Amino acid sequence: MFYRLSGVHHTRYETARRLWPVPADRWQVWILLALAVAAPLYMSDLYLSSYMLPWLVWSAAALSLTLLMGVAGQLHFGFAAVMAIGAYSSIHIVRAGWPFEIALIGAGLTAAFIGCLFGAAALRVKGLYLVMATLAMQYLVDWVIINVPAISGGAQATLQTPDVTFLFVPMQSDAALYYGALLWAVIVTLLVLNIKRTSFGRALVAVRDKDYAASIIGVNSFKYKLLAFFTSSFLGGVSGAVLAFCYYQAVTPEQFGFNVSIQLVAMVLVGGLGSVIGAYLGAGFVLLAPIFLTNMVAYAAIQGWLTVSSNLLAHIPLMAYGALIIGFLLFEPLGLAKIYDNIRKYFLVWPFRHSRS
Amino acid sequence: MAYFLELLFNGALTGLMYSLTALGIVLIYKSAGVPNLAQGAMVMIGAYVVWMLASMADLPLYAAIALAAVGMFGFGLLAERLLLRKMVGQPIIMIVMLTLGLEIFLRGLGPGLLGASPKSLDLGIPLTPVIIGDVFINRDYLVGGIVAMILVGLSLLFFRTRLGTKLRAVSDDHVSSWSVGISVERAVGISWGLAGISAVAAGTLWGSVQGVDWTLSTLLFPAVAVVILGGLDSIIGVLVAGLIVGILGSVIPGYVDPIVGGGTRDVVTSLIILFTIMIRPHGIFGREDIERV
Amino acid sequence: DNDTIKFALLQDFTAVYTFLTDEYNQGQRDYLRLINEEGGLDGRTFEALVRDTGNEPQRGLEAYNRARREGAVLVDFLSTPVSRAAVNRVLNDEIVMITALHGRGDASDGTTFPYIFPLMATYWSQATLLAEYIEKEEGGLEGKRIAHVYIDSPFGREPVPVLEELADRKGFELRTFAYPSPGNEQSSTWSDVRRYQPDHVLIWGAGGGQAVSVREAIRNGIDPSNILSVVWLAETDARTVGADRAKGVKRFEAVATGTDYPIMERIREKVLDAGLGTGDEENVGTTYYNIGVATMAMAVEAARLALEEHGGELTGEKLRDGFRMLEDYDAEGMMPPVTFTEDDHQGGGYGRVSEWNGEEWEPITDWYAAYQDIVWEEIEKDAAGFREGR
Amino acid sequence: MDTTDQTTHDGVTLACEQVVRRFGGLKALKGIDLGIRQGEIFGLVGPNGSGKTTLVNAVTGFYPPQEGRIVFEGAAINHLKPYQVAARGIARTFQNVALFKGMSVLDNILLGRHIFMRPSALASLFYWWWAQKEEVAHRRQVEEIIDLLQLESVRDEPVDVIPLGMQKRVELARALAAEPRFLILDEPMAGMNQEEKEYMVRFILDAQEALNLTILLIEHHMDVVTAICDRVAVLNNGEKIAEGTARDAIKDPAVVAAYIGKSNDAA
Amino acid sequence: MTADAAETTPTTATQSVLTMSNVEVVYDKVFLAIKGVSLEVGQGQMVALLGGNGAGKSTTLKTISGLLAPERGEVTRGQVHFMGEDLAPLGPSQRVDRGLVHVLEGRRIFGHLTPEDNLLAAFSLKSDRRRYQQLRDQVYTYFPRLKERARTKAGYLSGGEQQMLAIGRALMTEPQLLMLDEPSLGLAPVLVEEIFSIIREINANEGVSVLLVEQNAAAALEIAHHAYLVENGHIVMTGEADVLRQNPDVQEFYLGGAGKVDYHNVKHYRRRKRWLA
Ligand SMILES: Nc1ncnc2c1ncn2[C@@H]1O[C@H](COP(=O)(O)OP(=O)(O)OP(=O)(O)O)[C@@H](O)[C@H]1O
Ligand SMILES: Nc1ncnc2c1ncn2[C@@H]1O[C@H](COP(=O)(O)OP(=O)(O)OP(=O)(O)O)[C@@H](O)[C@H]1O
Ligand SMILES: CC(C)C[C@H](N)C(=O)O
Ligand SMILES: [Mg+2]
Ligand SMILES: [Mg+2]
Repeated sequence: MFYRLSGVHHTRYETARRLWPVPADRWQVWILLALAVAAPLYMSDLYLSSYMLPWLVWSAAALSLTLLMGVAGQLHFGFAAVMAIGAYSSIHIVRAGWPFEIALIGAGLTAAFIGCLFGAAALRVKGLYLVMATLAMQYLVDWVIINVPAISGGAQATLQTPDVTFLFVPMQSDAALYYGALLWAVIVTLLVLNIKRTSFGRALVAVRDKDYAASIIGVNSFKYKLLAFFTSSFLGGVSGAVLAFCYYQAVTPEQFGFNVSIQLVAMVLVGGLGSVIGAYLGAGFVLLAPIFLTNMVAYAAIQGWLTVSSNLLAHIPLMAYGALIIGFLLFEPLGLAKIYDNIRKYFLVWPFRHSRS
Repeated sequence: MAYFLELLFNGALTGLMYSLTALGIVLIYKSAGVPNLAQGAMVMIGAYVVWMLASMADLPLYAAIALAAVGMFGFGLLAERLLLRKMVGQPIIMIVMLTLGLEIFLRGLGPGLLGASPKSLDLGIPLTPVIIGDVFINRDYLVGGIVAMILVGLSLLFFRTRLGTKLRAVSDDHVSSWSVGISVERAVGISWGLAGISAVAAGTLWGSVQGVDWTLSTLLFPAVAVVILGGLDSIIGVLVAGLIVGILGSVIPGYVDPIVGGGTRDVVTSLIILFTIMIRPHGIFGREDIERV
Repeated sequence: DNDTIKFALLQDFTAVYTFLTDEYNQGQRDYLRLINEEGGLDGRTFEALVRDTGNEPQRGLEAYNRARREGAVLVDFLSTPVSRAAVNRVLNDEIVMITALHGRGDASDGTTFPYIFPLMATYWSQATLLAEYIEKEEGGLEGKRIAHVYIDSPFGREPVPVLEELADRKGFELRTFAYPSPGNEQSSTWSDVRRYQPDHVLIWGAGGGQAVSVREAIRNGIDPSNILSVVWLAETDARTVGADRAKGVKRFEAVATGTDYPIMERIREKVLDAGLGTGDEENVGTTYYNIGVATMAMAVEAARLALEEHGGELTGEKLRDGFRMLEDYDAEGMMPPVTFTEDDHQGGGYGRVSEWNGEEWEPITDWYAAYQDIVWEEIEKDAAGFREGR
Repeated sequence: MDTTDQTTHDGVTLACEQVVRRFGGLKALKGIDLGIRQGEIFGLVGPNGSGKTTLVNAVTGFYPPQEGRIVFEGAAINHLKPYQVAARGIARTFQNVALFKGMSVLDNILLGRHIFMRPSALASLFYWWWAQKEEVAHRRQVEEIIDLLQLESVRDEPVDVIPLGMQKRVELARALAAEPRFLILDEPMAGMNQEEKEYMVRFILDAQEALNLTILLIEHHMDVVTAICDRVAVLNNGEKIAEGTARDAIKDPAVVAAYIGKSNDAA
Repeated sequence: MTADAAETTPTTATQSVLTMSNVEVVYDKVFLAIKGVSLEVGQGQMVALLGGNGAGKSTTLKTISGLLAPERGEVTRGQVHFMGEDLAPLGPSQRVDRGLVHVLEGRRIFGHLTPEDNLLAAFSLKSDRRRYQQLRDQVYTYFPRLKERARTKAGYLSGGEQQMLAIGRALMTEPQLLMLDEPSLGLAPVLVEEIFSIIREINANEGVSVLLVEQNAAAALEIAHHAYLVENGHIVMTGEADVLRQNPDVQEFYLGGAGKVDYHNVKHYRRRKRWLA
């Protein structure tokens, strides 16, 4: 088969620790990247701007969150609020006359700063209590945004994104917006992959698994938890800004509500906690499943296969979506990434069935 | 002063109304160790079922409530059998997400089958307030408060029984409960069933006030504040924290809202959650995790 | 297939707007059915593309992009956040977006938002209209105390600036009271309201919170007849309060309720009796059903005018022109006569006040509009902000 | 048994002076004095709940003593946080294996070298320029330890699937990776059979020799304690009831009564 | 060692309470932890199960008590019979009802409950209150210390006390077969002695059969009648305890040779390489 482990030997530590030690994986990544770069050439604008683009940005957001939840083990149920802070900051910075590039960094920094503040408040606790604390944070941020018209944009509570250029490219055409999103997704991906294989990531995982054991080997768990909140909030903030500028082109408070936080968590979990490929798969699933289900049910109704009231029709996708999330947790708690991994392993050890005995 | 007293009383009663939802969360957490974020949706389903039995099957209201309680107990058993049984030993985040998945599912199910537009459910409680001095007390909440106290009392008694002890053991350690012959499945099922019953109570009372629709599921948020403050596994905590959350959530907005010009009750609720977690994560009465290095 | 005209009704059936979507959408589709049954427009029939967006901008935009490719010329999101997120796209794509009773109020400015049609009185117009009603009833507003009790969201706060402006002009006292969303619990807010001893209260919420507001108001000793509501107060809400107890409560009404109108009779005859109805017949004639019918009546009329004028295939641009040709259109008596122009996409800001009589909402005034000058100041201010923001 | 002046004695690297630790109403350490000399293996024994682990936790900063002082290499460390203690050259293992479950054996040991690394997210982003060299250098060091403790066969296994004995060995390796001068082992041989105990003893002695370590060893296997500890202290109920060579200590009637038991003559 | 010793099922004069034949267990669907284990516990017998780390002892006990599922383990072959009944269709709590109880490795008492409630939780709802008091008092006579601490949270008990509680709790289920997983783990010598003598007492006085997993082979072989040696998922040796004690391999690997071990000169099992050169 195309996956071959035999004959792949590493004679240097450098190659053994590279990102994709298996050549077949490496090839896949290059092919996918090439396909992504060429997408505007072969993809209709509907798919490019309604599916590919939001998928990339949400994947970046899910990656930021999986860095915090999966790698560092800090549960966060208010990540949409972090993204909101990024989105609103970036727009206000651009409106204040600064270049977009600065606005992106500013968005990251404000989100990171406020994210850290909340992180610090919750650092004494973990697990469920962190869930609750971050949930409260989501409400607080929402309340502030809604109640300060200067942030949310006056009576209409909407801010249109101004026209901007990024590295001298005007961000107007579908393609330019798409490449912006792609670039961001690639950066976040590389960052998370590299964090996971270097000492920073190991320290985060250590703090996640056993914070007292981590501290005795010299890891300051307080500092690393904060760093995790900082890094991931930074990435989340920038993702929020990218989402606002490249996709919505307007921000309203509802775009970053509590249910969005839940969706982000669902992306991370359905994809597979801590997995990079999982973030992509999970984001795709959570983003597309409701859309796909809605379209499918609507199609079935139009064809006359499904004759129920329009009310029930509209709620079937919701039920199915809830059921799918439950189904994933019940049948593959390790997420889509695990399913992918199983398939890959199958090919890796092919023609044998077990990798261990 | 009368203003303060009115805020205090109505706040206390509202708090007890929140306790009705919170009680379900605690009942489940106390025996299954599962933080049930679908409790709000269960309250909604409870209300829908009562409405359905009362207005579609034309049962007398109180018969409908009783029947709904039985039905929701069954629903609880079913939830254990189909969902939670398989989740034993999974990390907490997975279980939290599972209950959120359940909440999404239920939010589709109730309004989908029975109609999304609001239904009215009339308990026949008069609108006129109980007036003491210059203080107006809400009759709906008065009834709710009394029901809440009764349910909390019953739950307290229940956990004193031998079955209750077994349920507490289960929340401590599933595997070792099995090892000494406790049927963990049944224990968890019972706790979900009881939570289903308390959901009917909460759903009926809240539904009569605001109508029955999906927004009943948003009662989750104040209920979460109550359980965090009271302690996730403390039944008496539900009562005390319900009162505190209700009173603070009434008195503070009563004075602050006019100044800031916004509805600050949820801000107060959020801050209660945040401060509890910062100062005493396990809440007023909750048990502390025994963690040894 | 240029003989079907596609309207995209991409609405929120499962979240915040559920309290009305079902009935509203049913009215829209029943009306389009009726037109089709009557032979369409010169043989052209209408098709409704219906999707749930769950009030999520994300899903709304996807559905929109898809509908656009399928050739929709009109879109109705019935969701403020989704409509707001779609503004730029709609303007670029030149597709008509109707935003009756939701979305941006400043889209009434047709020059800034050429493809967006609020169609009915904005929240600003509703507020001024209710204020004028009080003014007429009481013979002046001078010295009155008015409480504006609203859900703590941009929607609840929206009428505040025009009310303040009016209070200045007319010399009445205004105090605002916010309660947290979704409004299932408002007791502390109303304790405060009672102590203010208002002469009238405006309640500005939606869904279950509205019934709670009315209950709390009555409980706190406010006479039902002094309670005036934004458009979102329907039959079910009155019943949740208690059909008798709610007697006397007033509300803004954008479209007539009930079935005693020629259009409704035709719907009964050709759609419902023919078994072609799209939903529960009990809903027919309810407040939100009729609003749905009215939106489509305007849209179909606009399409008819557009095709008369331009012929050929109906495009977004032609449809826009069609809307702008509507003059004193009143859907055969179901709604106030509206006229859209290049500048005015609100259609005059008409409405009326109706009162719950224990069984139904009974109109107690004629169609009228009030203080449109103040409303338009607000529209212009926000529209200017929008233009600068771009 | 000349207990008192040992702390002032030359060669003492870790000294506890009147260390007190309370948990609520319970006084787990009631003023412990202890002096451990450079290069020795010092045994700490005593009944369950006598405060051995608590003392170690006091030394390593988990439960800082409420009274008294802990001096390491001449400097007081009783106010330091665990990660600061680690930086001073003290490493430890835990009574209940405390490995990082999600990681491979190799990564666990690499983490032992954390104090020598300069981790940062930004450096990770530009891996090929900044982080790679560091990774590779430390990997070399870790391989040495893997070799010493014979962990080659499980190097890439996730730690949670290897047997407990191996896990204890990995924990030892992780502690050694920090190149400590003082090593604390809390019941490294619990749950091991004879053969495995022998292995563990071998590794401890080898490590001590190779790294010139001072070791504090908590163990209930008295045969091991008597065989390899230079000196022992016996705790009971938060108090030190005996100190000296192992052979002497276990003959002390108080120790026999509280800890060893009548018929046991493990020495 | 004689590998084929495992194949011959041990025959004892007494009637057997538990028979396990040819059981294979797989974890996570990939990892084969025990590979065809057969063993037998006779009525009133005390049987020891010895073996190295990760040999599969705990897995064997969990197979019998039905506690594999929470750890994603599965029995893929073989059968377990208790008093002649096939255990496969029974859930863990039903097995306890049949009279089989498992004291888990690492004690696992209910830390948030008092010792008293720990005992109560283990007591079957089907029996009456008086029986409960009898049993509880019985437990307190075995472990007087528990009575003293009956009202503190069990999580704060010392290791030895927790072990006593775990055994006492198991006795509350009125077992016919008591399975103990490393009861001496981490206990002080004096407690090890105490626990072992109580186990022997329970076995002798009440006729409860015992299946004992231990690392402390010397102590275990002293009180057991019969023993099995497990290595790497296989039974590698079995026999009467007295006989096994004399076996030279057993002596070297489990008992530490005939006399005392000289730990300073234990064998290097592999050529040692100098490190940090
Ligand atoms: N975190 C804690 N909270 C409360 N009490 C504690 C805590 N840690 C230890 N204790 C108590 O302190 C006393 C000493 O415990 P410690 O763990 O130090 O004993 P030990 O000598 O290590 O025993 P063992 O040999 O069983 O490991 C015990 O009574 C224990 O219950
Ligand atoms: N939940 C599990 N998942 C995967 N593998 C497991 C699991 N539990 C045990 N194993 C593996 O199965 C084998 C046998 O384990 P078991 O716990 O039965 O050993 P043991 O003889 O009790 O050892 P110990 O003396 O360490 O308690 C070991 O290699 C162990 O790694
Ligand atoms: C629920 C809606 C009718 C409220 C309002 N349209 C809003 O902007 O949110
Ligand atoms: Mg200890
Ligand atoms: Mg074991």
